[in-house]
Amino acid sequence: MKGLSSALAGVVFGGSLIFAAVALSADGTPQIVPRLTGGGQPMTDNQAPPLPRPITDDVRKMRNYPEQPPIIPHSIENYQLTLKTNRCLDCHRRQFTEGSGAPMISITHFMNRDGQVLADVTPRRYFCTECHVPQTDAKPLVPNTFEDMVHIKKAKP
Amino acid sequence: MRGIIDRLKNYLFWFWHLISRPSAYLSLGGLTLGGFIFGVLFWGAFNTGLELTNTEKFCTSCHEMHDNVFQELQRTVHFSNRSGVRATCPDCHVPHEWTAKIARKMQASKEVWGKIFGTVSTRQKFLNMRLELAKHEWARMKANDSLECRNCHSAIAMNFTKQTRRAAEIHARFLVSGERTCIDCHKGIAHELPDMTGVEPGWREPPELRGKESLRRGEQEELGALSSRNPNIGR
Amino acid sequence: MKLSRRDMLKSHAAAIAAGVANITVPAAAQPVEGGVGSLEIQWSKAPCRFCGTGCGVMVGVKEGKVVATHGDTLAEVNRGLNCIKGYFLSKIMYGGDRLTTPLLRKKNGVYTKDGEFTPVGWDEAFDVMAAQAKKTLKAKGPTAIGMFGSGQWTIWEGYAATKLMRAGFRSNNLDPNARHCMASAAYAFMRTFGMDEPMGCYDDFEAADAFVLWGSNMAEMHPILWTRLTDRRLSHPHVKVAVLSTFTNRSSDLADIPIVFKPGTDLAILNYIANHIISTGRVNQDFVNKHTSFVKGAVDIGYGLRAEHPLQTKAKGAADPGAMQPIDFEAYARFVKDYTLDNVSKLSGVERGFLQELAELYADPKRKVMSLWTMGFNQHVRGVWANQLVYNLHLLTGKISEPGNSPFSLTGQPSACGTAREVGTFAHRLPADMTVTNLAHRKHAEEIWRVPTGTIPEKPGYHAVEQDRMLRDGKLNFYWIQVNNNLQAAPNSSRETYPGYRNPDNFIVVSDAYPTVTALAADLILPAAMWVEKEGAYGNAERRTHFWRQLVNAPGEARSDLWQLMEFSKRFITDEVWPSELLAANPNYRGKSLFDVLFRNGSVDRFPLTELPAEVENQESKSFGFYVQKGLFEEYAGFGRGHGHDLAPFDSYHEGRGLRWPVVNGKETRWRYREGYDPYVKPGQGVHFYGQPDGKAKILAVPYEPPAESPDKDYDIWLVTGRVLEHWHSGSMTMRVPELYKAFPGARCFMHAEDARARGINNGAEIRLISRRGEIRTRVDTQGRNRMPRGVVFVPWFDASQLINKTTLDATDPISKQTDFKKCAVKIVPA
Amino acid sequence: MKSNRPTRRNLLTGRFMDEQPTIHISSAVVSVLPQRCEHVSQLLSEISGVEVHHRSASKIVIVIEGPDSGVLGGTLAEIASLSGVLSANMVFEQRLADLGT
Repeated sequence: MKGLSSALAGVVFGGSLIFAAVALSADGTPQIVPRLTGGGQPMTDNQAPPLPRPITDDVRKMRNYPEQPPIIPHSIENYQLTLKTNRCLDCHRRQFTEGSGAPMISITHFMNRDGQVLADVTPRRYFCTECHVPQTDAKPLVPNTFEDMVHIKKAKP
Repeated sequence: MRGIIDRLKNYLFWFWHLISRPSAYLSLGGLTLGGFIFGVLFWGAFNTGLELTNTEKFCTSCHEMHDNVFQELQRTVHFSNRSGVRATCPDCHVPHEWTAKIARKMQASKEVWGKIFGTVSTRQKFLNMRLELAKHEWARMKANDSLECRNCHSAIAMNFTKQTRRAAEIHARFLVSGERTCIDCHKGIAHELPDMTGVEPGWREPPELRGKESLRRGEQEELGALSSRNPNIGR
Repeated sequence: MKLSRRDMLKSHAAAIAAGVANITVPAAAQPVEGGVGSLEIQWSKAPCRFCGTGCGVMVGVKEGKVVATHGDTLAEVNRGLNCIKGYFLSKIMYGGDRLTTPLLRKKNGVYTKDGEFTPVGWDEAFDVMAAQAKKTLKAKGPTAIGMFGSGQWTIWEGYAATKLMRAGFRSNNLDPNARHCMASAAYAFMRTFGMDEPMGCYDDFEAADAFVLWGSNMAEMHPILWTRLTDRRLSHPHVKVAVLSTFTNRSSDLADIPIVFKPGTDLAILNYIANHIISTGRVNQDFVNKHTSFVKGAVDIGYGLRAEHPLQTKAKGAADPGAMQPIDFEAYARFVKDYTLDNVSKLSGVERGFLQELAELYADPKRKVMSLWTMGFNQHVRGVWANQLVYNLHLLTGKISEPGNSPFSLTGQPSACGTAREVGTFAHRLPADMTVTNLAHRKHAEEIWRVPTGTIPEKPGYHAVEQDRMLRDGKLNFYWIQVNNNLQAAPNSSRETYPGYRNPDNFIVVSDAYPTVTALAADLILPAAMWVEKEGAYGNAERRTHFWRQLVNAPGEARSDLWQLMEFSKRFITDEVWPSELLAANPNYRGKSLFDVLFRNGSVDRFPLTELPAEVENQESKSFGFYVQKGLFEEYAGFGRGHGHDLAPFDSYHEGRGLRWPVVNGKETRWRYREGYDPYVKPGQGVHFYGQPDGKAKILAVPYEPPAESPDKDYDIWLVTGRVLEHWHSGSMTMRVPELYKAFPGARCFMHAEDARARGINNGAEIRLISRRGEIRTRVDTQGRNRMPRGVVFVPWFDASQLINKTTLDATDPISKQTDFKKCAVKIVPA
Repeated sequence: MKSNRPTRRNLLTGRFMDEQPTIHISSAVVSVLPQRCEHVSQLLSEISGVEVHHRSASKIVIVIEGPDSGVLGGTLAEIASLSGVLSANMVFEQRLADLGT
């Protein structure tokens, strides 16, 4: 059932985007979305909205495609990710998932540059935040019309 | 140099001479009262001095503290947060209860030597010393069951519905049960960490328990749900 | 028909039962409409669209839509890894506000400067545009026509542009946004080695024993190279990493030697290290004698501001900032002697211990050192110096041109090297490191381009910052901007750039895929195809040229910049744009369109469409009737082949994952100037810097000189600008990807908590950031990823609603003319 | 077999309230004598609400659809009584709100 429900979730998500503000009016002339186009009078200053809050609901979000790195569903504020310590791996490293209840890092993360499988996370993947980012509650500025591969139907030959 | 020593000796003799014989001039009451007042004054001065050294201002008056640990503290939730309630150096590093405090202060006299000899006078030296310094604090807090944490964070006062699911699970399992103490998991929350190789996170199961039980409630629920939907599965 | 939820459930149920019963289910019975076939995705290779690292990605296409991307495991650069931006490439073309038709400012049906943007057809767009260009040509001549290009142009787009501007319109007013990015690096390469671009390559990451980051935050700006550096550091304990920056950033998190120095004092630190190497007797005498020569540079060279600016008028060396006099080793040693540990420690505010550790990395003959830098050095009023001072260290110790010993200049844009530098789209350059000021070079170019001698003008054109000034002053009137967002990127934009664009005398054209702040300040917007919507080629920081095919079609009327350039050239005949004497001397060129002269010249059009694989889409070639990209590339390759810039045959690039030039007999070159690696170094020479006439690289003696503007009592804090991991440059692509936007949804001012407290500012509070030039409103972050020292703030520039470049100073390196975006004085007050 | 009495989960989530019509979809494996396989699957496909999905030498996978578990149970019992059928075991059942599709 998981596949089905997540697919449905995808549709809902996509739908909600369509309803978001459209930045191109019907006649094709661009409309002002300051974050993207600058203000109506580009050189006058815009008010700076409050910094949005991190999403910390721990709910895993469907990926746009299988190869996409999952986004981080919790806050990583003040996490130390340094030469000396790695706060992410304290929970997501294989040995620690039992105690932490966090998902284990994917097996691809054990492969070094030459495709050899190592006993622990490969050093090249040590800095998690290069690929995995948390999300804030900010609303997308314009819809993105990217289509999920499962919703694109093959044209009949 | 010698002169001073001699004079000191003379004073001592005089003082002993004075107090070793019963008073010929002052009344006993006067003496007692005097002694009491003197005691109060002395004690007041001592405690005031003690409290003076018990402030963030005092701690960060040394550049060692200000340029290293204080800089790091200012970026953490213990310095700036939603409610503005914040911890100063002594809140976490000096016991509130008196005898423990005195003991800690005596330890601290060692830090004075450190200051004088410049043990951590540069960032470079400090980074090299960091592991040792951190271990001292971890040991101390482990020993007193994270006393300073608990001055503010009482385990029993924690409202699990206000914590993230995972945090609540872990606190219920490890903290409330007394199986672990705060510092076991919450290292480096107010300062940067030293080299942590070999230091395992607090929730790492002790060897004898490993693989016995899973904390992943989420998946247990899923399983339960599945079987309730589908009694014949795998028959 | 579409599977209803019920049908899907049924087939799912059946599948489970079949599983229990051990019945193998035929594919046709899968719960997939149209069978497994409909699951198929067409995968093709392409380079990433973002930074200069040049990662390979696999692009999944289904029914003319990009549906997925992932790291290309066969690509040497990244071996299957991508950064967060790369992983989301699939979404950059699908922003809801994609431009699909030309938009012209009109009132009552005709163009007016103050009109409203109105959708028009390509014909009308080009008619108006051509009319404006001809008007300008007639009134003021070629010097009033200009173009601003990009290191994001594909190689052939840049090549077509340089032909159209220099040989077509006969104007050198062509500059790329790479001027804001790589100019200092390019000049330093030319001055030191006589040839542009690094001698080493990324393979150095796996061979070095020490990495020194000079003001580069690779952890955020070059994530995949950072993974290679991290890999080396963590798997080899003896390896050391030194990170120098004006604030603590994510790269510092891996540092064994974390150094935060006072802005601008990097020059002093570099000279101290040279002094340390000499005074401790660790100079590689043999190498220095054989392969280097010493020069002294002009000093007090000013700050590239407008001539009347007081800082310019009082600068004694401003007239000839690039001058260099020969000196000898002793003179050089004496010169750096004053840069003692104590002096430099005091000046830079860096602990003596750290400085010594750092110097030892270079001095220790047993350590292979890789130096890395990007904008920290290049966007620097003494950027060319800074670049050269690093080369000094590697040349003094002979740690160069061999695996692991590598001074490496990183690039910011995907084709800063491939297009901006190699094709030569700078105001003074021609392909293959040649310059317009050199008669022989011009003749050579004119022969290859098959245009009359004397067509290419001799005088270098306006560079990026000068273009903005000339637009404002009304000396540059017809201006075409492609593939960049310069109103957001250019310094001092509210005083120089914007007034220039809106100057009633000027006609501004912007080609872009999205409505950017620049596009909306233009008079005509041309909708552009992007990335895999066209066949392309990029050249990354390690001299690697790599190609990709057109995989999908651009939406609506959007067309590639290449098509726009070539189609536009059809609207001019030589008699309209060339002087009569030139035509009199070459009558056979009369009455020909620029398209015929430049692109139907018998070499660009020599490959028929049949050369194009049948299954491959290629809009430009189909519309012009010949294999455009191949023709342009092969003509262009003629410049470099046999001159140390050899490119491989066109088709070979479509097979592999790119090759590092010079490619001689099908073999790429990983380390230049060293025997055994570089085919241009003859046996017995060992090392040979053949770019220089005497084969010797130059070691330059220049002093520390202060930044153009430093904090004072009125403007009391340093402003540093830059990027963040999640967004690329002006954010016109990444801000439209929901996941990336939500990860970092807007600019902010990173600030030290004590600085904030001192001004009564809470973390997260709104502030006004004010400079002598402009101001913006933003929010304060004292606990973020960038850990600022007191007296320095950092603001990223990706956010169009917080145009930080309104406040930056348009001071440039006087030699490279590249702006210093890293150092100016501002004040901060609660909003 | 799952009864119609709301489960604890449903009780908690208040799902027992909803009166909207539902359909139950289940799948079952029917083991048959190899020689009767062809004939049985023929019979099965004639029963209303039953679809034959896959077949092997001696096993048939069917999907049964009905308004509630009771009906499904009945159908299954009926199938089990067919001659040539050795056993008919339900493997999977899912209840979902009738989407009318």
